Amino acid sequence: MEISRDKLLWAYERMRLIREFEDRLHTDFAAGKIPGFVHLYAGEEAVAVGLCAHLRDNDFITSTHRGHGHCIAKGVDLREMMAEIYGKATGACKGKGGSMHIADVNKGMLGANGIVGGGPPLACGAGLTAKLKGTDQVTVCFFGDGASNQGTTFEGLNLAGIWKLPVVFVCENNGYAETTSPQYSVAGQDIAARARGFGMPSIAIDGLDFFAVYEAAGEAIARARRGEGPTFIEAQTYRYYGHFEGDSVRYRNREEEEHYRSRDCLYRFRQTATAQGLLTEAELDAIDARARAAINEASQFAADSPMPDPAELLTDVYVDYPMAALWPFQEPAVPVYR
Amino acid sequence: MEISRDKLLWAYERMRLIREFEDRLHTDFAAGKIPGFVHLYAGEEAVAVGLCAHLRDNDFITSTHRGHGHCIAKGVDLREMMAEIYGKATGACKGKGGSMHIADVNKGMLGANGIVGGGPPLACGAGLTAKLKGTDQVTVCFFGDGASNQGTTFEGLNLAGIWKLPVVFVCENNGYAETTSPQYSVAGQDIAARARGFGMPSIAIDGLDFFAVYEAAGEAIARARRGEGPTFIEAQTYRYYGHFEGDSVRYRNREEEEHYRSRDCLYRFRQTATAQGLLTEAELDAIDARARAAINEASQFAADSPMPDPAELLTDVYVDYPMAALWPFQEPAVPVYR
Amino acid sequence: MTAMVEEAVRTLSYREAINEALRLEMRRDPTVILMGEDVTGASHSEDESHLDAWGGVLGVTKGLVHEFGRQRVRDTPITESGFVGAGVGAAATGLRPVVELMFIGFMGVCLDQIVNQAAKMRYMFGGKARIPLVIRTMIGAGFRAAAQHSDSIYSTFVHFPGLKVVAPATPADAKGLLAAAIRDDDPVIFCEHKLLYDVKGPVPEGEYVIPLGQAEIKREGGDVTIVAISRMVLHALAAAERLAQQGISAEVVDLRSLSPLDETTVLESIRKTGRLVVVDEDNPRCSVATDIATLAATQALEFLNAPVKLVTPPHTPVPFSPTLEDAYIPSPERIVAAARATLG
Amino acid sequence: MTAMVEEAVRTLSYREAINEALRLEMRRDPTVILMGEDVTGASHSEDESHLDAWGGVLGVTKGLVHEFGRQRVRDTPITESGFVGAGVGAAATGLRPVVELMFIGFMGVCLDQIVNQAAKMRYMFGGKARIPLVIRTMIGAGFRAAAQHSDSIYSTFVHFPGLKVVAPATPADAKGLLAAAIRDDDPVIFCEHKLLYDVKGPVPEGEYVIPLGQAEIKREGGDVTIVAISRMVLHALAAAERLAQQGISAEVVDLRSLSPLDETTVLESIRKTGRLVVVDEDNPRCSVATDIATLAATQALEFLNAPVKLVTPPHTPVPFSPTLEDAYIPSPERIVAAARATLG
Ligand SMILES: Cc1ncc(C[n+]2csc(CCOP(=O)(O)OP(=O)(O)O)c2C)c(N)n1
Ligand SMILES: Cc1ncc(C[n+]2csc(CCOP(=O)(O)OP(=O)(O)O)c2C)c(N)n1
Ligand SMILES: [Mg+2]
Ligand SMILES: [Mg+2]
Repeated sequence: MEISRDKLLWAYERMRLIREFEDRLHTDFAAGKIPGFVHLYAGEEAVAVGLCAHLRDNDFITSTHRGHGHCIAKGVDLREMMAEIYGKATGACKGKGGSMHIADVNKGMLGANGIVGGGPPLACGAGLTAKLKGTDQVTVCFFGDGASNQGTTFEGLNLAGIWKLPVVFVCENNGYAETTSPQYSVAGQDIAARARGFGMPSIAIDGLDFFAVYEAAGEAIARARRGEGPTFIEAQTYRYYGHFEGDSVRYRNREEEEHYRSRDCLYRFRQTATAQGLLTEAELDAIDARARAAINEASQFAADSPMPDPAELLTDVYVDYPMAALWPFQEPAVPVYR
Repeated sequence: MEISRDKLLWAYERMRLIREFEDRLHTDFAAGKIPGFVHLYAGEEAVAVGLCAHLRDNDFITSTHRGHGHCIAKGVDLREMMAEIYGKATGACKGKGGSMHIADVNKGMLGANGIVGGGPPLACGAGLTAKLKGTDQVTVCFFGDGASNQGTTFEGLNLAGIWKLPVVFVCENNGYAETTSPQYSVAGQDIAARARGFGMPSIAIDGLDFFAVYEAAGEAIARARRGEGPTFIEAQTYRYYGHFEGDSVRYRNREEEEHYRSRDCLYRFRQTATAQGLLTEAELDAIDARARAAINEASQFAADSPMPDPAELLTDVYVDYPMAALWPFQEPAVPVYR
Repeated sequence: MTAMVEEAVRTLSYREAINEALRLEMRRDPTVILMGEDVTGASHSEDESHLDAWGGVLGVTKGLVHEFGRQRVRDTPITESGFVGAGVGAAATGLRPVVELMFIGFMGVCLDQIVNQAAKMRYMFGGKARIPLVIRTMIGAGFRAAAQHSDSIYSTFVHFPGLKVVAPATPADAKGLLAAAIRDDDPVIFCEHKLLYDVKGPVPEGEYVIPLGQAEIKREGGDVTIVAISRMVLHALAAAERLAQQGISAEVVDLRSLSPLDETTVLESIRKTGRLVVVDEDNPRCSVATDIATLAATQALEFLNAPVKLVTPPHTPVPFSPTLEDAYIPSPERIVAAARATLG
Repeated sequence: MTAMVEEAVRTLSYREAINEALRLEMRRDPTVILMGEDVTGASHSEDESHLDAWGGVLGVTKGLVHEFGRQRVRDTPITESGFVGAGVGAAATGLRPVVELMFIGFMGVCLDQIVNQAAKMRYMFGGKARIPLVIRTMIGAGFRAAAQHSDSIYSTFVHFPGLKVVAPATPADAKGLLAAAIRDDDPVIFCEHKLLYDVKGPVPEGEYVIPLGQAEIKREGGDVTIVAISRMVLHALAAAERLAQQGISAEVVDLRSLSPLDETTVLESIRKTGRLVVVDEDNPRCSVATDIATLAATQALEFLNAPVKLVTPPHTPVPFSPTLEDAYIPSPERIVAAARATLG
């Protein structure tokens, strides 16, 4: 599959931004600077970027608890993301969502999701909107190997199948759901094969190879855009850090980790792109530096931003609702912040 | 597959009892004698009976809203069933459950179920009990083509698959879920093939042919009993009446109905059994007469039985719960019946 | 009664009123779509005679497919998480889906998409999403449909911030509130009582919208306030009639909107009468009934001349047998007795 | 305080107390099994060093697999309807499963198996089933875990007849109530507050069972009754301490069991003090808090000297940012203010 120089530069930059972003969070979490559950995407960059490389701003994606990579690949603002994860008022969700709920509907990013399997039905809905409005917008639905067992995922596959929805299902099989391997949890042990039972094209690919992802994604997304229905991609990948920050990762071996790290998607991208004379080391180095600067800047922005005003507690629940009813059975109606 | 004369006689009798039972309810409903939602199994008898022919009293089944046939095949008392459907105190559930919830846990019948897709997880639980207790009890999980799309069904298949549970999944594909055909609702259009994706043996069979069902069931149940895990059977069948009583059935044609009625499972059983000299017409006629008498008797029993005492409203909610808490915020505690 | 209801010139059943609201809103706004199991029927068939074979399990959406086609009146597989969630996703991206969850008792197979996705998205996203979704669903006992098809359990939805919940008692309210729900930019659970479908009443012609969040005094009175919901409003009115014959003047407040709750109308009535009876067909624990009693206890205590009375079903599932089910459902007799008890 | 708690000789964390109850009950009864996501961890691996890699997401079931093996301490796929439902089916057929629903906010992906199957089977079957199932689940805000992982929503379960619901506040109660829940023949939802796991307290050694359905007065007082649940009991006790310094004697009632509710203990306290504050971390509408207020309004009205006060979070999802989340959770300050308000 053809790929332009610009796209290649864009892709490498996105992947690098994700890596830097996640590495920074890893450090910051260890330093006690970040509250809550933080699930890092480092290692899996080629999947989000290989898919989103084919998407337009008005295409949609649904995501997971491990959503930073999807956000960055889809173009959510880095500073707003970082601020959100720090719980700041300037965050993408004003600090109300945090790492697990970053969203930017205007960018077609329909939300990270704390519920495993929460995304596939939503993706079908976005697909339905495109279909009924007669646009050629495509929705990419990211989810994990663990999520591949959730009933909602199967229901999503079925709906997209019968309604020929423009949805691409991307199972990021990173070998684990928390500590649990698909070897244990997936009956039949072949995630891509299960999707075929729903009558859609389905392939398993090396998710560490950007070019493989890019190619499979291109076909699947083009097919969806042509109105020919859904496709399933099982992207085999690996997460470098624990399930969430704080996980001591006692369920896999050092050798396994090293095996995967030695096939690092950024490293391989570099190898391929320079070996084939598509990009130069210097270009790539410049991107690395730019990415690092961008993350520094985002991080600084987050650090400098104020925490939300407590009164924000009561906004954004509804488009329209009586203020007093937001804290019922109180006299005066809203006791603390009004 | 070998089948004894006794088993044949038993099977024909069970099928005939189901047919007579359902025909009687059809008439009684039309006469306004039965309240509520009543879903009849007439036409599908060969499936329930072909499966249950291999089951012991301490094996389990889970069922559906269309559960009368499963109950009769598993040996639930006809009089108690009829009384239950009439809402009588002598019913299998004291009149509390009605047609959609007939159960007899002592007979291994874990309940008809008003929730489409409610059964598969329960069936896995019964299978788990057998597995952990080290018995060779088998659980048969009946559900419809409509239920085959429900997330819970896929989750059940997956659990049974990974844990090698002694569960046989039986999809009664009667061509409709209410008015909706699996041609519309099942992506991929091949229910049995979807189950194969979960790594279990799966076949589609002619569910109108008792002998075909009996054979497939025998293998599947023996496999489960040997501890080799689940099997999936798609039994293609047909329901003679509407989705529920009162349905005017405007979604299928007379020709289709006649096509299936001409392949009636009882009729074919008779043909085969007599043609092969296994049973005589006289024997079968005697069973028909006996079945009719049994249904008459059950019906009379139901008619003669009293309605439940209103005080029964408050019993059987819990094994143990304070009586006053069953009608909270009342002074005196339980206002009407105490 | 509101002035608008009095203007009504024709009579429709509750079923017809809902159907009319759907039709008018679908005409008005091409982004309004309907989804649910057999909302038309026989979607596999190209046989003309099969079109609209059902129009909903109890016929509420009948006829709409003829005007709006199968794209906008869309049958679904039995996969509630899938299609309710698709409704949420569609609402987030530009449609106004009206999704039918056949019976409210089926919430358990799709609750996450309603309470964790639809209800929370706007908040979690810092206000950057709108979910203009309506979920129509049937509530109520009395149909001899037993424990899994007779729940009222709207309290469960009221419990969740981010949702609005509506339960009309009359055909006019059904029409006006459904129109408002569809035009609303928040997710709304619209509860239809299956025993009301054949009840008739005056319904205004043409576009008719009743703002969400407003209770209505369905009968004025000065001695005791009876707050009721959905079909229980009819039982409350029947009880008020009998009380009147006994010289007791009961005021019947129809909540209509359960979230947001019209605290003002309820409190004003309690402050006027000094006595409160709450009638609710939902399970008694953690319910709208206890919310109303709590309103009184927190904000009208000094006006109460007698203990609050709740008239609810027991803390049991809904039984099948008619004798049991009839004992289960709050009756006008029990309401009369409760009202009389507040009068000492 | 009960005599039993005073007898305690050693200190355990809430987490350890739960772990001990599980261990003792599993020793006592071979039909008790545990199921849930990563309750041991790495079930695919035969590498010894991977065994018990997690022992539950926050380590509560740690160590049990060593004693009871992977058959009885069973990791599951992420398929809550599947394995919770399997728990129901197993309970109906002879096991006593303890199923872990990691966070209560995940109820939405499996509610049907809990409220329509487990809760109703006995009733629908005319008493011919027993469902000795325990569902352990984490509740509570304060973990900076945002809207989908911080719910308390036990009210939703209390709403459903057929379920019992328990929410211990102390390590001793956690141990005693979990043992009782496991021995109970009805389905019990056992709510563990994630911010209590590291809180320590005296816990009796050996078998220790606290009957379900009994509230406990955690502090006696005469001026105002503060009814609280789970972690809010600690906030109520802190508030009572401050109130004492201000010369106000508050009685703190820990409900412990939400269904059945110990109406007697609550009502006796209200009748004694004449003033009621209810502290609940769950959403305010249709909640256990409104149940308690309703108890007062229906059965202790004549004893109330002041309007009932509810101290709850707002009707919003749980926000992520610490400043917002801290404002969300009922604080000792708000409890003090509410108690003082009842004293005029
Ligand atoms: C419905 C639900 N069940 C359980 C969890 C807890 N949980 C969060 S992430 C996770 C593992 C997900 O695994 P996978 O889908 O493979 O995604 P990965 O973490 O590997 O990216 C689990 C069990 C949850 N958030 N939602
Ligand atoms: C969760 C749920 N959704 C919808 C329904 C309503 N309903 C009852 S039976 C039925 C059709 C079931 O079709 P199928 O599984 O094929 O069984 P059949 O009726 O053909 O035996 C539907 C939609 C239900 N009872 N439960
Ligand atoms: Mg994974
Ligand atoms: Mg069917």
